[in-house]
Amino acid sequence: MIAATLYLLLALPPLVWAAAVFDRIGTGRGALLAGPLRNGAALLLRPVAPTEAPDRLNRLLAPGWYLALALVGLSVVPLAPGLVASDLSTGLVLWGACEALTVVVVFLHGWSPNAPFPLLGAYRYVAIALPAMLLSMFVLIGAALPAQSLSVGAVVEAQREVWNLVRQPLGLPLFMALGLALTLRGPFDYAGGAELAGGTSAEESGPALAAWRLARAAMLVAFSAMAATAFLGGYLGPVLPGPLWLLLKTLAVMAATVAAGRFFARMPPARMLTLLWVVLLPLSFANLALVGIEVLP
Amino acid sequence: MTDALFLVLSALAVWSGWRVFRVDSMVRASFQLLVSFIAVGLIAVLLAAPYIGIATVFMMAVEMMVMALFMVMFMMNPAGLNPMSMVHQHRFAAITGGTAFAGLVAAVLLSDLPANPVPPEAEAVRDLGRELLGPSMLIFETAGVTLLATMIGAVVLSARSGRYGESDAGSVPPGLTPGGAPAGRRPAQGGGHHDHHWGH
Amino acid sequence: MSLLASLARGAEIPVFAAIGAGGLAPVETLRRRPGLRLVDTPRHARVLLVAGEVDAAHATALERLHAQLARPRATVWWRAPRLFDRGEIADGDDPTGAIRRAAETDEPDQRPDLPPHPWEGIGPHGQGGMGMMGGTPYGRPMAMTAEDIRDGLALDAYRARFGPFLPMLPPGLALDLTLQGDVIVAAGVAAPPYPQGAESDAPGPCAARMLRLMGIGPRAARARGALAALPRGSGMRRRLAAWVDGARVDETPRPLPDALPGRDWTGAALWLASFAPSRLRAACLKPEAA
Amino acid sequence: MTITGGIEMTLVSVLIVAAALIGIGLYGALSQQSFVMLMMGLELMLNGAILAIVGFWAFSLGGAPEGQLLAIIVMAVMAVEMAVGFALVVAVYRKRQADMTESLTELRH
Repeated sequence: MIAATLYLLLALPPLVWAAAVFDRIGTGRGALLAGPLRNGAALLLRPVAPTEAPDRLNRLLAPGWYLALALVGLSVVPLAPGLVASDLSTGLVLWGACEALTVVVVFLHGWSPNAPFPLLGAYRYVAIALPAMLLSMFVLIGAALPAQSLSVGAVVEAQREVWNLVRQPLGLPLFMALGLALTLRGPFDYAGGAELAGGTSAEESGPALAAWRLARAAMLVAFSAMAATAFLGGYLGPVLPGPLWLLLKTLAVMAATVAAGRFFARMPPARMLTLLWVVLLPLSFANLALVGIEVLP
Repeated sequence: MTDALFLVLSALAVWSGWRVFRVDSMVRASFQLLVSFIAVGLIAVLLAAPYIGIATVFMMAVEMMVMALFMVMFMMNPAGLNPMSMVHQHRFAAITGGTAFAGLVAAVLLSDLPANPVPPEAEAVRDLGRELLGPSMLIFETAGVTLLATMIGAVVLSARSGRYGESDAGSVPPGLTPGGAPAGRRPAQGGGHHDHHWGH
Repeated sequence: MSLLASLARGAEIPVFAAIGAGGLAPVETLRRRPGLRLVDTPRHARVLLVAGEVDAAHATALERLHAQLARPRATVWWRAPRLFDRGEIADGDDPTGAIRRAAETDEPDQRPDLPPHPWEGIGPHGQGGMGMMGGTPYGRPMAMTAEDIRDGLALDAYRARFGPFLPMLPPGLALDLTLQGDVIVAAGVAAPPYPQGAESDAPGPCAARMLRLMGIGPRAARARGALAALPRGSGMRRRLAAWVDGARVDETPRPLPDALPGRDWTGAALWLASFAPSRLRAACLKPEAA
Repeated sequence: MTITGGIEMTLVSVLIVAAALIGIGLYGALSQQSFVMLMMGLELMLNGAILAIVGFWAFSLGGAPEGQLLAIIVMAVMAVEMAVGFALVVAVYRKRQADMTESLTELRH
């Protein structure tokens, strides 16, 4: 347990950096590898701009909570058979709780500066992220069904013969929608975006902004590790050791999520809400029903 | 270790529960309540009920998020600029709450509580699952149907289209007393705002 | 600390562009320039780039914008006459050098650091209203319930002026908006957009501006897919499709006070971006001429 | 004696915490004027109820799963309470622009 925590804490900084590098690929700016570090350092040297009558405590803590939720979510991912940081029989539910609390934290981040654009972003985000979270719950139950367990370790072991990606092909794409929402990017970035001048972080500057971006990247890592575990067999794989497989799969999901965030356009929120409730949620029901029929004895 | 954690978490649960009614911003109030729920959920995890505990955190995070939105919607004190107290029958409420607490504590201390703890080898989550989809399936399904009925009822109740046409359409609202002056907004006063200035 | 400082030396300079007359197309050329990053909010910026002429009527707004950059901050006037006596002047096609030089400097506040409206302190609760409602604490009217045009739930409305340098609105356009949530219930034009050169009416830049609001870059394949993100049969979708196909759009929008109410914030920003800047300016000027 | 000063996680201590939550919740439900705050009081009482149920399950039922089932039912009740409560608040607000308890002394149309 302690060993797994240590490995995770060691692996997280390079993975966060990798996430920032992925975000930079294709923007035509050069300095792929060093750019994120330099920009981060420059942000750290800038001051935090005050706003009028903010909720100081929550404004200060929101990035920290976001990061903490990413860490807790990451902690249920098994690195190898029996090597889990938090070995719970209900790991999937804990991940679900992290998702739900992320919505709360993003709302607090937008609410606490006491300014119009952050508040609009916070509101929009909650309206979109709650149904997206609902979606992920059905998808994760689908992943748990073949394992007959809510433990993430059991979900991996149940994929020894065939990955969940093959068994339930709808699962990963639907789960990616949640990943985009959790990590505030692309089509699901209703907390931010150019049309709100940065949304919840429109008033942030300096270290607070750097911390928020760091936490966002860490959440991308946590989500990718979870998606790789629930649908791509986690640490399972031939020849290479388990943790390395997990790392490779995590990087692949990270790249796919970043690419999806670049490729799909953000809809006006009302249209996205319709899409979520009318198309994506029924799809997740269908996914669950198919999995249920499949695992019938 | 467990005892220390329990002490900290219960203190947090009670303190944040108390703060719910003491902070001036309703968003803070609803997230204080969330903190209280999270603390209770973690106590449940300590009590060997991991599913209930974490599910409480999960459910309450969503519920309090919705609560916070409603709070902001119906908040009479935007941004906390006006000092106001939205409390009535304060003394009666305090005495009743205190009495309830004292009575419950007395009941706890005076009664002979059965001691039959969960055996350490019990698989709480597996047992719960078998119970839910086995002997108690009817109860579980009934809860599901109730929730569905609630969803439909809530949408019907809160939608604009009411029983006698649009629920907010220009007609004069009914009086608060029979034959009394219409309640709510009066167009003659030149603008929709709250008519009631209770408080204190 | 010195490690951090030496690392930060190679960082991109975050620039917030306050676009004036004729500044839209030149700023577009800066978007992919290495060493610079155009940001969406002055809070994220190190340098304020005033691109194109800003008329004196917006001088106060510009000074407030200047104050929103955290210190150290600097100003660069690019193809723009100075409105206040700070910062560097850059002429020619490339302000990068001036921005780099400016990023080494710091400017004090241009406006006195006072609240725009002091606390009034009138009445029993200090805000000057009746009872606990009403009044104008800190010079802003207390939020009051107002009609809602979407589903009739009459909750508190938010009134404010948006613009003239907001990145999601056409540069120069200042709107007096009443918002219910993110839905616009009333709109007035406080200042029309600045005139821009003919090159900013070209299909390419117009499509790019609109796609940026939708969070994606202007590659053709993505742009095709982006059409599906807009409501079917809407004018926005039709105009974006025309731009993506390389056709010009010469529609003139309806007057803004009629067209904006009922749209949510995103829809309004996209709708405004779906007209060529010159046509939008014409629509904003027409009521004044009449 | 431990670092907690002798307080241990027993059924009695869990139930006392639950009683405190129920007492505070009752105080809130009775004293708040705003409907939304009133519902917060009810939620806090149900929070105490969940804690008491889980405590009883852990210490006196010998692991019988029905105790956990009851906690889940209470959670469902909370969800129902909040959904119906907010729907009623919205309905009343549409009708009378009222979101405080005093403005609803009568339920007649």
